[in-house]
Amino acid sequence: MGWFAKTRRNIIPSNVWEKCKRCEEAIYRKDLEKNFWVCQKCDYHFALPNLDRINLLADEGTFEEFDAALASDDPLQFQGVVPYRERLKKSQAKTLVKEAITTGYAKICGLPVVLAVFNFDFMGGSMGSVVGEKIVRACENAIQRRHPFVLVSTSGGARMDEGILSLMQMIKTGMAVARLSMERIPFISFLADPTTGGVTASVAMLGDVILAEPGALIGFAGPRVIEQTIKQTLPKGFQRAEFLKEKGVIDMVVHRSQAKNTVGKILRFFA
Amino acid sequence: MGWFAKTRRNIIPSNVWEKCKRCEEAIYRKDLEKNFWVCQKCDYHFALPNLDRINLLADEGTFEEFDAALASDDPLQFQGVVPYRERLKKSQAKTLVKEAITTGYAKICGLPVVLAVFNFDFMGGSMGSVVGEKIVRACENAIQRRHPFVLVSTSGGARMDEGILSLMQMIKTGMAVARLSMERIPFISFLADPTTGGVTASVAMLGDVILAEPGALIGFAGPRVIEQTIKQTLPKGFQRAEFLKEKGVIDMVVHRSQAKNTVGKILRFFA
Amino acid sequence: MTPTVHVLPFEQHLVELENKITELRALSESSFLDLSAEIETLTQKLNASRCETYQCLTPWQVTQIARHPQRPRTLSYLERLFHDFVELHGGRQFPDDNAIVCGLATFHGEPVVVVGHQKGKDTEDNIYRNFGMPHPEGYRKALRVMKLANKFGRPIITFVDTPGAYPGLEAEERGQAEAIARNCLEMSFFQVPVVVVIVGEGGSGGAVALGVGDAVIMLEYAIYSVISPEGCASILWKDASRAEDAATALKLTSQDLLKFGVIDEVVTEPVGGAHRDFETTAQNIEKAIAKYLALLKPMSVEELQQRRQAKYRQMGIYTDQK
Amino acid sequence: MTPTVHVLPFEQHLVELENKITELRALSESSFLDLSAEIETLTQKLNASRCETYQCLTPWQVTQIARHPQRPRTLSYLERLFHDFVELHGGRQFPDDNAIVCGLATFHGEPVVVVGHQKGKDTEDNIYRNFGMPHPEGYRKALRVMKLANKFGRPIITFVDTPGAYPGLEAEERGQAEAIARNCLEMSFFQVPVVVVIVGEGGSGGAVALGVGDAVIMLEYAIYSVISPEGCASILWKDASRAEDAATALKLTSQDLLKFGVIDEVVTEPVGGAHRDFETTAQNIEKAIAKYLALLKPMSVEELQQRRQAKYRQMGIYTDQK
Ligand SMILES: [Zn+2]
Ligand SMILES: [Zn+2]
Repeated sequence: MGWFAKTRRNIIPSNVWEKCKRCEEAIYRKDLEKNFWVCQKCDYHFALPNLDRINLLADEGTFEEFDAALASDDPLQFQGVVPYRERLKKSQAKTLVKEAITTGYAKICGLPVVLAVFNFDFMGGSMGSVVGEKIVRACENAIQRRHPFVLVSTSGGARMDEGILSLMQMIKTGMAVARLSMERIPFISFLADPTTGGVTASVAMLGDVILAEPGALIGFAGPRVIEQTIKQTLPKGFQRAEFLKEKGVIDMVVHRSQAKNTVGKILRFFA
Repeated sequence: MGWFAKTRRNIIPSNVWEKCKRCEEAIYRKDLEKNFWVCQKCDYHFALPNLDRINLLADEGTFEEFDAALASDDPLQFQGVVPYRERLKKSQAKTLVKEAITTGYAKICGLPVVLAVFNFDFMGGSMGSVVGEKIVRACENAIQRRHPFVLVSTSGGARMDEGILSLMQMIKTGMAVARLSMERIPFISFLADPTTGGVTASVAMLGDVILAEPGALIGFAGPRVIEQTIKQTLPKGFQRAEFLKEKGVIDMVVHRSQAKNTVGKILRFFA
Repeated sequence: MTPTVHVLPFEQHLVELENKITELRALSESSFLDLSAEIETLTQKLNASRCETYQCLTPWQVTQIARHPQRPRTLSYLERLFHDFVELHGGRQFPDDNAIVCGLATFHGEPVVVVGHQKGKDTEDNIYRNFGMPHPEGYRKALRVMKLANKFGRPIITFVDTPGAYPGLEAEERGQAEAIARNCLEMSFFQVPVVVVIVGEGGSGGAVALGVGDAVIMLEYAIYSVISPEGCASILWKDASRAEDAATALKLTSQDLLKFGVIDEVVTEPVGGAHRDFETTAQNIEKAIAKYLALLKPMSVEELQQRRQAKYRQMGIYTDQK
Repeated sequence: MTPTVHVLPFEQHLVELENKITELRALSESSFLDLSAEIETLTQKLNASRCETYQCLTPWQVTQIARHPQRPRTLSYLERLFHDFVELHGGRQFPDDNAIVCGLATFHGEPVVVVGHQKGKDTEDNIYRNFGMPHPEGYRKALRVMKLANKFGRPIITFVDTPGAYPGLEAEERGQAEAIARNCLEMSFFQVPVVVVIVGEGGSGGAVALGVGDAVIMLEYAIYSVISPEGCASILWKDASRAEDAATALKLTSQDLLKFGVIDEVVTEPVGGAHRDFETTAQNIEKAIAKYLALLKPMSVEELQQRRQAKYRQMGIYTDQK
């Protein structure tokens, strides 16, 4: 039983049908879970919840979480349609976690790593002070233990509700990667759908090796903003993982079924 | 009187007319010489003989040549239409120097430098073993004296007659620049018309700052080879200094009248 | 005659006063009437009124000043505060990007490297400068030139003035996210002092790419934000016209940023904004740059790097609910 | 059945013998005649004749073998000699270039980085691979991946097999000269062993960009030259068809290069060339790589760098006429 079993399986019934977003096939949820949320008919990669992602990559029973108690403040007293404080509470209630990233120690294919996984279900995986801080602490842990750092991103970008402080997380996390780099700690960055904005333009794009899931949307500006700017429809496949591989922006597109195995191979190169 | 007066002025009469290659104006050679071979009507930059170039840049009476006695061998016993040995002899007779680059100590705007100037009149400024060796020695001199290295290139590329040994000069000179760089000795690369082939693809493109003369042809492949390959006429201005500035390949296009002054400014930045 | 100053919406009442003064002046000249007392009174009123207006600017008004079309640009400061400028164009691997200027220069006689976003002076120039919105090659050119400074031990001064990274197709294809991230990473390593001067708009990632500094100073009416007020408003209320509310919510003024510890100092602007008195603005910036260079230049590489790391290490506000 | 081997012009007389043997075999099978003695004689004659031909190949014939369409490519060696290959595509800033492949792998169980030019197997593949002629982004991708090896202390093995840099418009615009030069410069600094294996065509700048190594080894029938024989002939005689003479003049065979000290070792090929016996060729290369890695890996960074510097420092032949 994976790490997430305790916290998640018991809250969502698995005897329901899900519809594939690409081929529209109805799939039994239990089958999807077994197949790590990849459509067996058309290979569509469903969004993988944060905890399933940890289970996908980490060897069974090896994950030990760091800094689970770090939680966001509301430094700007930010008032949107819903005040930031309320949005935070709702997300916390929905996800049962305090923030949009989970970090911790794990083994992948037997090799020890520090693993950090964004949680898109928590406010779109946006990066505010806590996400930044947890990434930096994860990097510091990686340096201390001399373990490679593996980051799985899925994020809408900087968390607007924390204003300039969320922007500063780009520099803060970039600097943490600079320290990793100086210490020659390997950093594998794995991009899942979607990875955009300030997360792409900081830690996510700084991996020694950058992998992405098939079809993942990856970019700085969002496609809608670009369309509005250039007043043109974007070409099919634009900003998708496959496109970015062709553009030399990322290294590989890795099917979810090969994710662990590929990360393992790369870790062995660095080990 | 500049350094070159002794060696050059007395062999070519200056009371003749030269025709501008761009605007076709007939210009009195003496006027051209005074204006450092720039057409006063259309600003066309004539090819500047190696010695005039030294005089253009070096403060009067400061140039002291290095390694004037290094001369090419014929390691391949190369037999073209005319054997390499004969071509060498002819070039030596024509130019009164032993090889296609002149290197030495100089001051520019009062600041000491090691200066190297290609000689296009000597076999098209091509780089064989001697040119490579002289560049490397110039770099070593620059390191020893802690003087910036200023290189003015005008070259057709590697010297085919020395085969693979001329190709190796690309690595050899690249490595010399690596040492300059490691020692944090500034390197200003100045590209004159034309700079192509193996010289561009090694030492010439590795300057900390890269300047070029207006209209200078700069590239790796020659325009004719490219036209043959792509079976298209090249756009006007392609591979010219102004075009390359736009393409971000070089830093500045500098009019010959500003050459010394600009190099001086840059040297002061490094001093 | 100085060129007409573009009037911001909230300055309308000041313009009316200005116009009256101009009328009176014209009248007094043509009619030989002595209207100097009236002119004096109105001038005092104008000044008082302007002071009042500028004392309680809303964040949205500040945003408008920060974007004022006549606001002094990077090149204005370059010309005024620096000498021997040699502009470098080559990122070596990419087309030159005119939205960023950079080069070698001297500041108070000392060699430095200057890098900054450059907005246009007018429409034509703005097209040339892409409205100060860089493509990835702009950041990469800046990085190359900053690395030159780093290699040769010269301080770096950056000027930030951009609406943000250009949200275009090619910018994405050429990896603008990577370019911005790379600059953050590389600027962390620099062994030379970096002074960042936010002079106009500090727009998101485009600003951050030139924004990692040992000292970050900011003009009084400049802004610095994770997203433009318009962008924020369209996300929050699906209505870009509520930018004014967003500007307030985002806390993007120099005073806000000073409070958050994101900047080190607010550089005072003349009443009416930098564009009404460039010389004073320039002098204020000059003093601030000189002050921070004097502070930073004596520091050892280790001290500089530790200080910079420590500074950004603690950016962010959160709680530990253990 | 193995696919038909493409026959080179100078092998025509061998093909005639081969055909005769095939005919006899067919005849003996269909007619139940015992032709084994005749077949044996002819086979011996074929082998002897092939040996003879391959013992005194002209440089132009070697060039043809080096360019043989079925000659094993970088990916062939990658599959045969390395394990756990993870191909990396990202130069991060430029489109991927399929004329160069690179990635992480293991060699004899040890992690290494492999980089090489890749020509196509057939016309379609050749178009995809641009006939093994890289654009600047190819060298830059290679450099990024080699820097990864350098950062993490892994040896680098490069395979050279290119007609040369691609002489195209965009390649020039994107600074191919700079890219080649940069690779030479950066490879000078590397702190890890670099073994260069010239397996096919070592064409000028395109080869040099992957060609700076602590050990440079070369297949017997590979070539390495400053210019293609055709290019040389068009310059010398304005006649590309005199490539044969140019090939001789250029001294581009492995034996020539060994004599000039440009390569460290010639790796023997089977008679008939690498494409006739891939397994033997691969084993020979494997042994040579293993040998040089064993030699280089124990060296300290200083020793490695000094040795590499010294090696290239003395390349060139000249006289001092003082
Ligand atoms: Zn499906
Ligand atoms: Zn003219």
